Formats: sequence, C-alpha cells, structure tokens
Amino acid sequence: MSKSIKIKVKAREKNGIVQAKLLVKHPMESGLRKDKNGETIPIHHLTQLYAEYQGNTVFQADFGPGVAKDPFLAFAFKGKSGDEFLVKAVDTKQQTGEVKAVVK
Amino acid sequence: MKLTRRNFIVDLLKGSSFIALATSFPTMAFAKWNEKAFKAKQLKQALESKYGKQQIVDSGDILLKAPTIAENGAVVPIRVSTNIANTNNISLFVKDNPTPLIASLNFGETSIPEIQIRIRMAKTSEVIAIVEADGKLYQTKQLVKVTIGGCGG
Amino acid sequence: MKPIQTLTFFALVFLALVLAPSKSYSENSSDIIKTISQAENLRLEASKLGFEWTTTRILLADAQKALKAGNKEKANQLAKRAFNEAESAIKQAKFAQQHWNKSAL
Amino acid sequence: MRSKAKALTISLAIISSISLQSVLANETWKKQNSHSRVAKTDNLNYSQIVNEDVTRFQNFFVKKFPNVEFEEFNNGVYAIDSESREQWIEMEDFPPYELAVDEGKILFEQKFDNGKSYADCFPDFKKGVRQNYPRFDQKTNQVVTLELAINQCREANNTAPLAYESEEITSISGYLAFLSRGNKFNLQVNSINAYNAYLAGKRFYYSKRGQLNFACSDCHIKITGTKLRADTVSPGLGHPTGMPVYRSKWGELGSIGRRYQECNKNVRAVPFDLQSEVYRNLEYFQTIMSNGLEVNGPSSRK
Repeated sequence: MSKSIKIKVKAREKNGIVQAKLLVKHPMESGLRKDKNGETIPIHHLTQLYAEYQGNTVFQADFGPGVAKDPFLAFAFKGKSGDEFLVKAVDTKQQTGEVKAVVK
Repeated sequence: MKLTRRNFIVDLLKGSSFIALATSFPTMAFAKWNEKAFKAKQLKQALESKYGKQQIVDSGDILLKAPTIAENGAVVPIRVSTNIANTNNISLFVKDNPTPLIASLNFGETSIPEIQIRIRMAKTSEVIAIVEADGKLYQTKQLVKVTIGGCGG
Repeated sequence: MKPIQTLTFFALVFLALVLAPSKSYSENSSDIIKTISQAENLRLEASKLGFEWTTTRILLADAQKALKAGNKEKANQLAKRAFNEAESAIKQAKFAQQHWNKSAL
Repeated sequence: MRSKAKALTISLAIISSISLQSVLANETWKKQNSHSRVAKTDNLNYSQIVNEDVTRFQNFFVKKFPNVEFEEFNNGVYAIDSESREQWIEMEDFPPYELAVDEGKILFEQKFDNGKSYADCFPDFKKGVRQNYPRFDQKTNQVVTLELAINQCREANNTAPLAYESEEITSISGYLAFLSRGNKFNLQVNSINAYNAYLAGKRFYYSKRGQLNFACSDCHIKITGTKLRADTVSPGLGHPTGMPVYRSKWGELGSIGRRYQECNKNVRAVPFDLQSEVYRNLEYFQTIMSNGLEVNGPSSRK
C-alpha cells in the first residue's frame, strides 16, 4: 500500500442515470513486453476497480493485462446530480488509489 | 469535431476531481479476482475457469460495438450494452490474445448494463462479449482486424 | 652445404605451406579492412551532410563481426554494400541540394 | 538615409498591400521593429515570400480534399479518414492526455528555488502561448520551440533543464497547449535570419533521405490520402497544431521532435537529436505552413 494510483472521474446525470467515465494512470504491463536491454518487464496491471455510491458498490470491474494502458472505463448507474461517489482501484502490486467525484 | 478550450475547461474543472489518496480496502463486496481465468492462455481454459462447463448461447440482445479495423491494437475502443433483464456481469474476451480474458464487469442492482472500455489486441481476432443474467450465459462476437501499420498517420 | 641447402629448401617449403593460407588471409583481410574503413569514412561524410542511412551502420558492424568470425566472403560483401550505401547517401545529399526546390509547393 | 528608407517603406508598403496577409504582417512588424530599419526592409520582403508559400501550400490541400473544411486540417489524418476518425472520437471522449494536462498544471505552478515560477516566463499563459511557438529569437539567432522555452525558463531561474521527452516537460507543454486551444497560429518571418531558418526547414521538408529515398513531402503531399500499408497518410497541413501528441503507440505524450525521429527512422534515415537545430527549423517551417489553423493540442493519435 505504498504509491497511490491516480484516477480521474467525470460523472454527469441525465434522467436519473449517472454516466461515469474514468481514466486511471497505469502502465498496465502485460508481463510480455521487453525493455531496451531485452529484459522482460514484470507484469503490473490493475486488477480491481470499485464504484461506491451512497454506501453501496454499484459497479465493480476486474481487469486482466489485456486492458489498454491508462485504462478508460465508462459505466452508468441510477443516481442524481450533486451526489458524491467514490472510485477505488487496486493493482497486482497491491498499490491502491481512490477518488471522490461529484455528479454533475 | 472541434475541441475548444472552453468546453474542455468546463469538463476539467467541474466534472472531475483529482484527489488521489492512499486508501485501504476494508470490504471486498464482490468475488475475488479470478486469477485462473485471467491467466488462462486459451479461450477454452479461460471460459471454463470463469464459467465452468455452462452452456453459452448466442444472443441478438447484446450490442457489441468495436471497430472493423483497429487503428492500433494497443488501444481498441469497445462498447457493450444489453437489454437482457437482470444482467449482473458482462465479460470481454479476445480469442487470440495471449491471455483471452480482458475484463469482467459486475453490475449492482442500480447499475445499467452498458460499458465502454479500451482494450489491447495482439492481432486480428474475434472479440467476444458474454452476458451473465439470471444464472444464464449469452454471447455475441465480432471480428476486429488488427493491421501492421506503415507510417502511423 | 648440401644438407643445409636441403634443409633450407624443406624449411622454405614448410614455411610456404604454413604461411600460404595465412598470407592470403592477411591480404584479403587487409583489403576488407580497407573497404570497411573507406565505407566508414563515407558514412561519416554522409552523416555530416545529414543524410546518413540507418542501415549503413548496421552493415558495417556486421562486416566487422563477420571478419572477426573469419567469414571473409561475407565480411567483404557487407563492407561493399556499406560502401555503396554511404556513397548513395552522399549522392542523395547532393541531389537534394540541387533539386529539393523542384518538388516544393 | 532617412528619405531613402522612407521611399523604400512606401514602395514596399504598396507591394505589401497587394495581399491582406502581408498588410497584416506589416502591421505586426511596425509594432515590433519600429527601432530597427534593417529589420524593417527584411520584414516586408521575407514575410511576403513566406506568406505566398503558405498560400500555395494550403491551397494544395484545400483542393486535394475538397470535402474537408480548412479548420478541420488540424485534426490530421482524422480530417480525411472516417473509419479512424470514429475511433479517435471515442478516444477524445476522455482522452488519455487529460492525466498529463492535470500533471502539467501541477508542475507549472511549482515554484523555483528563487521563488519565481514558469508564469514569470510565460506571463500570458492563461490566454495561451502555444500559438507563438516556435518563434525566431533575434538575439540568439535561433528558432525557439515551446519545449526549448520551458528549459530556457528553468535555466534563467537556476534550475536544471528537463530531459526532452521526459514526462515532466511533455506534461508542461501539454498543459500550455491546452490553455491555448482555439488560438490561431500566425507566425511571421521578420528578418533574414528568421527566413534562413525557415528556408532550412523548408529544404529539409522537400529533401529525399534515407535508404527508402523519401522526403516529408513525398508522403505528406504527393501521396497524402492514400494508404501506405494499412495507414492513411495524413495531410502535411496541420501537423504541428495538435502537439504535443499522445500516441497510442507511445502510450504517452511526446513532442513533434519525437515524431520527426520516427518518420526519419521509417525511411531509414539516421534521425537528428531532439531539439536539434535541424528539427527546430523544420518545426518552424511546418508551423508557419499551418498559419491560420487553431491550436488543438494536446491531441491523441493512433
């Protein structure tokens, strides 16, 4: 639980549905890439992501290394403008990140 | 499309926050990360590790939007949505990736089964979206071509 | 005298036999080394003009490697290709100097 | 002396009034060079020659792609390739460079040890400065790119320069570009030295090089719009406007110099150093060719 993962969230409500979009700064190393010296870069990717709204986990994602670098994800849930929600992420090194966002 | 500074600033300032804090995960509301399925090297193994031997039926009720030809296999934008009732999971597989299971997305009672994600594709392959609803499995597939670029635009 | 003459004769034959391959080797090698160094000079000239090709360096390095490994034929071929490439790059630079404006909008 | 200069000014003013562009150039010049007579005559001649180049260059693309609005050329290949464009629009929905822009803002606001900050070097940063770069610096007689200006700012404040293409420098330049969105490029060549730098860039652009014997213009003018293997070759008009660029291939922001290196390697020519005089001059030429287009950096590309 050392370095924290950066997450950026945008959320907008329309007709009672919150459209949430997020971007996570993460190398998403697949463990298959080699560096300049021909050494394999160790696997390091996000594994899980949670969205919490009013105390409930409304959405949850499990990632493998096949998700693109700096992962982007959009999802939707029932909610309203002005409310806060929380996004948390954890990766294979047990590094975590958390961000609070206000629904527009 | 025109990207102006003004609409961008609005998005940047109002729509988002950028407070990253170290956090702990006291509760894991959903199942543990399925290591076996995510590390499986063949589609068959990945499917079995995730769903067991359960039958998966083709469905026209899943909308999978992926490019016919990917601009760059490193970032392939995908959209999936479904109107199958009680959908609690959408999972994405790329048949010919080194590890075919890409992501597994779980929906709570108040969430809408529609997602957008950007994935990696090692080469031309079928992309498969599998929906889990009421304990049943549904799927739809699309071929996405990944080409070797020349100059890269 | 005679035994010495005989000995000298045999010694010369022996030496000729032993040195023959190494003599022809050193001749060929020095030719190759010469080609490599000429190619290297041309490469540097092309580089100064800003028109060096990425492939020329690789050819030269491979030529050196082949020479070290004793594959003279290959070394010679590679060195000559590098030479020709470097020469072409210089020609290209001169061509550009005179003709670039013709394709300008 | 004075009357001679005056006569020259008048005659040149007549010439310049032929095109609106050069009249505008003359106005700009009057503000900038009212103390320098030598630069005065230079300005009129060179800016006019250059602006004629700009018109010819831009007309080529406007004619070549009649369905593309002029303003659209700052979107590169996405202005002309609809399949790629769709994927790009998906990316721009929440582009990965936004993280770098945020980071750039934080870095930009940090103070140097002497208490000053980047804002002291770029007082107009809020209004946007990207469109002014690269600019020709008369004092040092060289083209100054935004990245070079960032490092000059650091050095002026006794701070070590950043490595080119480091995450720090591309983030700062990305942030400054983002604040400049919508501003139009309108670089003017005002002196013989600036013209020489422009000409060096122009010469590079049209010179064939590398084992494949390709000039920038061979791809981006002659065969623009066609497929090169799987890629549509982007138009040469508008390349610098979206810089720095987040290329999916790189997975991070990079400057036009990094892209030049790639292009050179693609034709098997030994690339030049980042921020080398050769590349700065090329960027100067290319940016001038994009005069009239809006800044839309940072951008995302495949």
